[in-house]
Amino acid sequence: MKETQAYIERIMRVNRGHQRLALAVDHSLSSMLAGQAMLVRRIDKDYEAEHWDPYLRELWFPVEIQASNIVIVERPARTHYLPGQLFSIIGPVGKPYRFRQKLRNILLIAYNTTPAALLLMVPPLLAKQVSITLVLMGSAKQYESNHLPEEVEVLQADDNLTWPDMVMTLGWADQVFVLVGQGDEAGYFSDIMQLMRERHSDIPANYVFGVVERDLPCGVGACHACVLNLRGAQKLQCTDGPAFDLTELRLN
Amino acid sequence: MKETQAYIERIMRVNRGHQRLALAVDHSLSSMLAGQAMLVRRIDKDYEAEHWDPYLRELWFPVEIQASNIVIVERPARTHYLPGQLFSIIGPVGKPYRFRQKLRNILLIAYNTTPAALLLMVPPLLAKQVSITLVLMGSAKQYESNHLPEEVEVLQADDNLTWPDMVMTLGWADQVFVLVGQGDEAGYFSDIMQLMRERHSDIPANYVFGVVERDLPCGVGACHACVLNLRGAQKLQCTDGPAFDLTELRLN
Amino acid sequence: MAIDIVRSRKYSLTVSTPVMPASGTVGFGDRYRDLLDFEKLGAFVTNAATIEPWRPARGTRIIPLDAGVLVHTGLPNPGLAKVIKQYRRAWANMPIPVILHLLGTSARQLKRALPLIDEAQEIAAVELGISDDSDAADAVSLVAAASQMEKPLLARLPFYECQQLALPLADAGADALVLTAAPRGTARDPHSGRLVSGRVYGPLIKPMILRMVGRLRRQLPEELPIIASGGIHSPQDARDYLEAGAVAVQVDTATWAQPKMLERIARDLGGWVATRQKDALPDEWNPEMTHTEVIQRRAT
Amino acid sequence: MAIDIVRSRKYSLTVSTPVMPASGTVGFGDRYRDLLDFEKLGAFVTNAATIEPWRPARGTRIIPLDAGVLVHTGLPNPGLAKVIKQYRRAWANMPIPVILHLLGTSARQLKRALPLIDEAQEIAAVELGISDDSDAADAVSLVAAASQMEKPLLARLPFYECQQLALPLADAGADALVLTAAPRGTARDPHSGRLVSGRVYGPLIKPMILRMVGRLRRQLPEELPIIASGGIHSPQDARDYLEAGAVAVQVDTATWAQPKMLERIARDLGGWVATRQKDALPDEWNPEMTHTEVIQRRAT
Ligand SMILES: Cc1cc2nc3c(=O)[nH]c(=O)nc-3n(C[C@H](O)[C@H](O)[C@H](O)COP(=O)(O)OP(=O)(O)OC[C@H]3O[C@@H](n4cnc5c(N)ncnc54)[C@H](O)[C@@H]3O)c2cc1C
Ligand SMILES: Cc1cc2nc3c(=O)[nH]c(=O)nc-3n(C[C@H](O)[C@H](O)[C@H](O)COP(=O)(O)OP(=O)(O)OC[C@H]3O[C@@H](n4cnc5c(N)ncnc54)[C@H](O)[C@@H]3O)c2cc1C
Ligand SMILES: Cc1cc2nc3c(=O)[nH]c(=O)nc-3n(C[C@H](O)[C@H](O)[C@H](O)COP(=O)(O)O)c2cc1C
Ligand SMILES: Cc1cc2nc3c(=O)[nH]c(=O)nc-3n(C[C@H](O)[C@H](O)[C@H](O)COP(=O)(O)O)c2cc1C
Ligand code: FES
Ligand code: FES
Repeated sequence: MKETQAYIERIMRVNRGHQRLALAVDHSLSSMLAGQAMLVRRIDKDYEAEHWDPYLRELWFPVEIQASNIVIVERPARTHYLPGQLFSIIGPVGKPYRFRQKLRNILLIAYNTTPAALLLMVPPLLAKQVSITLVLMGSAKQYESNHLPEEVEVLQADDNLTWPDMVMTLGWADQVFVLVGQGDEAGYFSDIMQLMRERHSDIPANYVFGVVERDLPCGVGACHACVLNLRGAQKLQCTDGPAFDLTELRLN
Repeated sequence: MKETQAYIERIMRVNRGHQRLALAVDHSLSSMLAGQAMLVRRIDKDYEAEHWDPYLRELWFPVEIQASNIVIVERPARTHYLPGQLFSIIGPVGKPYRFRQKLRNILLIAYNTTPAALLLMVPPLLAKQVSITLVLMGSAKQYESNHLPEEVEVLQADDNLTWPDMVMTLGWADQVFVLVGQGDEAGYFSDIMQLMRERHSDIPANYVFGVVERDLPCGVGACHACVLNLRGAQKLQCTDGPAFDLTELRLN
Repeated sequence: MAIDIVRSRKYSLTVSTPVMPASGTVGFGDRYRDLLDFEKLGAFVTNAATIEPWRPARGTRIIPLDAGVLVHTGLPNPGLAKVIKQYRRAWANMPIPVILHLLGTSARQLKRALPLIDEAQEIAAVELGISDDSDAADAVSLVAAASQMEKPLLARLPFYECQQLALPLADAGADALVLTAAPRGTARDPHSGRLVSGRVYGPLIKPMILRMVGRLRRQLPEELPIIASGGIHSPQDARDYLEAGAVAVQVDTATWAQPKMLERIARDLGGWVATRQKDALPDEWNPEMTHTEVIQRRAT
Repeated sequence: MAIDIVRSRKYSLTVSTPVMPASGTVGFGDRYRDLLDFEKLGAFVTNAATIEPWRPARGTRIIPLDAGVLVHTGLPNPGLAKVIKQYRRAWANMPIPVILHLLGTSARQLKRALPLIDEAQEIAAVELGISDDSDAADAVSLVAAASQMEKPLLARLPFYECQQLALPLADAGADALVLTAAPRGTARDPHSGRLVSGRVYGPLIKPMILRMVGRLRRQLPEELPIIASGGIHSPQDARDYLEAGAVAVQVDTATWAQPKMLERIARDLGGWVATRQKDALPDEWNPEMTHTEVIQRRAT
């Protein structure tokens, strides 16, 4: 964890809604693993904040890491970026996702958010022959996924949160990661757990992980804005997350 | 006076401290005359304010008008602009400068500000064979003027606000325009009037004009933040200015 | 739509849309005529008039802040009598009710001024500005004096004292409360280096006044309307205030920054919905344009 | 430089630079160790501890605003006894005095807690948080109870009530006043659509609190130090407060947005001046870097 600077080296439009930025970052960030993120704010040439609006840093999850110092992020197309633009970065923030040793089939669910926070795991898992299914739910259905590797099976859930061959996908999955948007995380996770419980009477530990991407004011465990209640303990999204075993998370 | 949109067509760096922007503007702005200005704010593609910071509109004086819809402005180099950037413009704001009919020699003074607000008069006056002297005073001395037409004689005042051949320049001038920066306008004008009074025992009307460039919150005469006290009346910088006869201005 | 924004004592004041400019932002008359369609607004609120003439403040009057501005104009005006004389014609031509903002100084002075106001038919109502640091007794006597007028009386409360003054002024005879005037503050003029005291404007003011409106709505008599003012910069800001219990809103310095925002908020809250041709350029279509075609008017 | 930031009653509290973080922004312990050089600060102020454990707030805790943020954490903490046990080691290792922020609830509860605090040598002083909407009598009895402690007592005043509470709390035994806690406000969560109430932070808060500090400096006993807090985002903001009469300042949420700003303000006010190699790239030099070479230390 430190504060470093980065600039935009290249901008690639990937679909109607999104662009990817190639950021030239400090070497300390090129070993980030899936699950880890950066807290980012625009700065000017003198390393000052350009404005106080937006005020807090934005949470950017890398979707790809290229070479030793190029990190790719996916951002909404409506925001205007420019090659050469400077950023201050605090990171890496958070803990890497934990995968089973003998992982064969993984189910990723993006619910009311783009799947960006899940994408960094894709290249290494594909390299290990893991088959990946990505289900887009709620507002995530608007996400256009043609630019993702074709080995990733992308499915759209319907309004009842079911999808074609759901029973099979759930049955086959060795591990599930559910990424939810901001707002009513507890409610979104409840929806998913209900779905799961209809399949598995007893959900094992380290099987379904909930991934949260709330704004993180400080990112270092100081402000306590990101506390989550887990069974028996309070955990911080910024230092203990972003993924939590959904069987332990208290969905109050 | 209306609200229109404009975008940056070209950006030209003119010296270390300044750049010039070629703005493609609405036709209603291409007949602006020296003394008139535009109230400008950045907007995004949907014609919304991009941010509320900066909050008020900026006062931009054109330095040149090209073709029917290209207005050139001079801005500090430290601000980052881009071709294609959109602006909302309220204008034209203010009244044109009034020149004597038989103008031969004009003296321009920029005191603690860049001379931008005086430059739009340069091409037409040169075309009429008027000889132009520009004196840079106070912080204006940092202004690099190599990009100005070579017919303009540029002089630097010293710390006592005198300059080489001052007696001659003052004696020859048929009209004087004194542009002052924000802060202590009254004090700056007093300095100049003292200088003048040492030369002319009785300063005629319409001879020395003070030009102000304070921030204008509304630009239409509504907010009363830009009131100036003239002998016998209150005038508004936005609708009656920016130039006022210095013999009438009450320098309180 | 027809919204009565004062409590029905002797008078009523009906607006067709619950949006108006805040005093001090759009002038005494029709200065904004080229930039705003007054017809779309609910009412027009004038700059502050005082009984005696006031001169402009000396020195710096505008200090840019981060996403905001500090303003100290000194409220220059030629005094109530001259203000009425000078602007009554413009007011008569307004397509909407005109609310005169009158700065309260002393009850005695105020009483002498009431006939002037009663006589001016172009004035639909008075908004009485209560000074900062007013104590409750002074404010009450001002409002009591002003309520003798033959027109509806709105009282605009100072920011820091609004919790203490709201109930007493409701009892003293205000027909509606305007919550609140912009908070006072002090900032450094970057040009002169001097500290300047004035009023603070910007979107960050809204959450503070929204909280006050919500709290006071629960404490004040139900029949007393609240008009909310402070930091409104978008239709959503305005709707938040209505949801917190205000009957109408006043938009302040956002008008200077983006004049059409006032009209856009008024259209939105007035039930005017405009749709946009797909892929139109901003020049061809924009929601701020006075003459954007109105596609639909919601049933009211 | 050695600045005493409390009035000399029984105790003193000396800092080497008049800059510290505000409670709630940097945690209980050394969470910011990688991003801040604590040695450059005047003191460390902890997050709020309460006598009994408090749970985190439900629902949304952070709402982005224009150039600001609304925060409602619920001040989660395991209660005073556990806080001391858990963090006293980190406090002992701090190179600067540690000020414990204690949220005052009842005087009776507070009295029982004092021995815990007196016993903890790692705590240099206590900053007592006075709740919003406190009435003067309750606040006075809290401060009177806390002042029985064998350590200096700072009282942090709520924003809206600070004018009423300042003098009574000075009389009740506070050794310094912290002006003020962030104002409360209400904002809409853009994700859930619900209204959330919390505290408002951002640069626009500064002009309001700067005015209060200036006014109260003139009203309060001369020997009572004021520590200013609110909206500080630059060295100039901090200097404005000192010029208005504060002996020291607390930097709040600016630290989250740009952590090194706190250190930079501390360097600036502490008399540390760094110069920059001409044309250095930001990567090679930046004024925020912890280990920027210090070129000169002003005489103090
Ligand atoms: C013993 C005790 C235990 C508590 N436990 C918890 C806890 O576990 N978690 C927690 O988060 N808080 C807790 N609270 C805090 C409490 O719920 C409020 O957050 C606190 O009182 C806020 O004070 P306020 O003055 O800001 O509220 P106010 O601003 O007066 O608001 C009170 C209520 O009105 C609503 N409101 C405010 N403004 C508006 C408006 N403009 N329009 C519509 N509605 C509005 C708010 O949403 C809120 O529900 C506890 C309080 C006490 C006394
Ligand atoms: C009869 C009368 C006539 C007036 N005529 C005029 C006039 O012609 N023009 C005009 O502009 N005003 C005039 N005023 C207004 C007056 O000068 C003040 O502007 C007004 O009282 C401001 O109130 P306030 O509560 O904001 O002041 P405060 O905030 O209490 O400030 C009072 C003084 O303290 C200074 N100050 C405030 N905060 C700080 C701080 N943090 N640090 C250091 N200094 C600070 C201010 O600069 C100001 O000088 C007049 C007032 C009266 C009663
Ligand atoms: C009796 C009285 C007379 C005042 N006369 C003036 C005046 O002539 N000019 C002035 O600028 N302010 C005058 N004020 C001060 C105003 O209250 C204050 O400056 C004004 O509200 C400025 O508001 P602003 O900061 O919103 O511009 C007077 C105040 C009082 C109480
Ligand atoms: C006796 C008492 C107990 C409280 N207990 C809690 C609590 O357990 N959790 C909580 O979130 N707030 C509690 N509060 C409310 C806090 O005053 C308030 O929510 C807190 O200051 C939040 O501040 P913030 O908005 O700055 O996060 C309690 C208040 C009182 C008076
Ligand atoms: S973001 Fe501050 S504690 Fe997690
Ligand atoms: S700028 Fe508003 S009156 Fe001149």
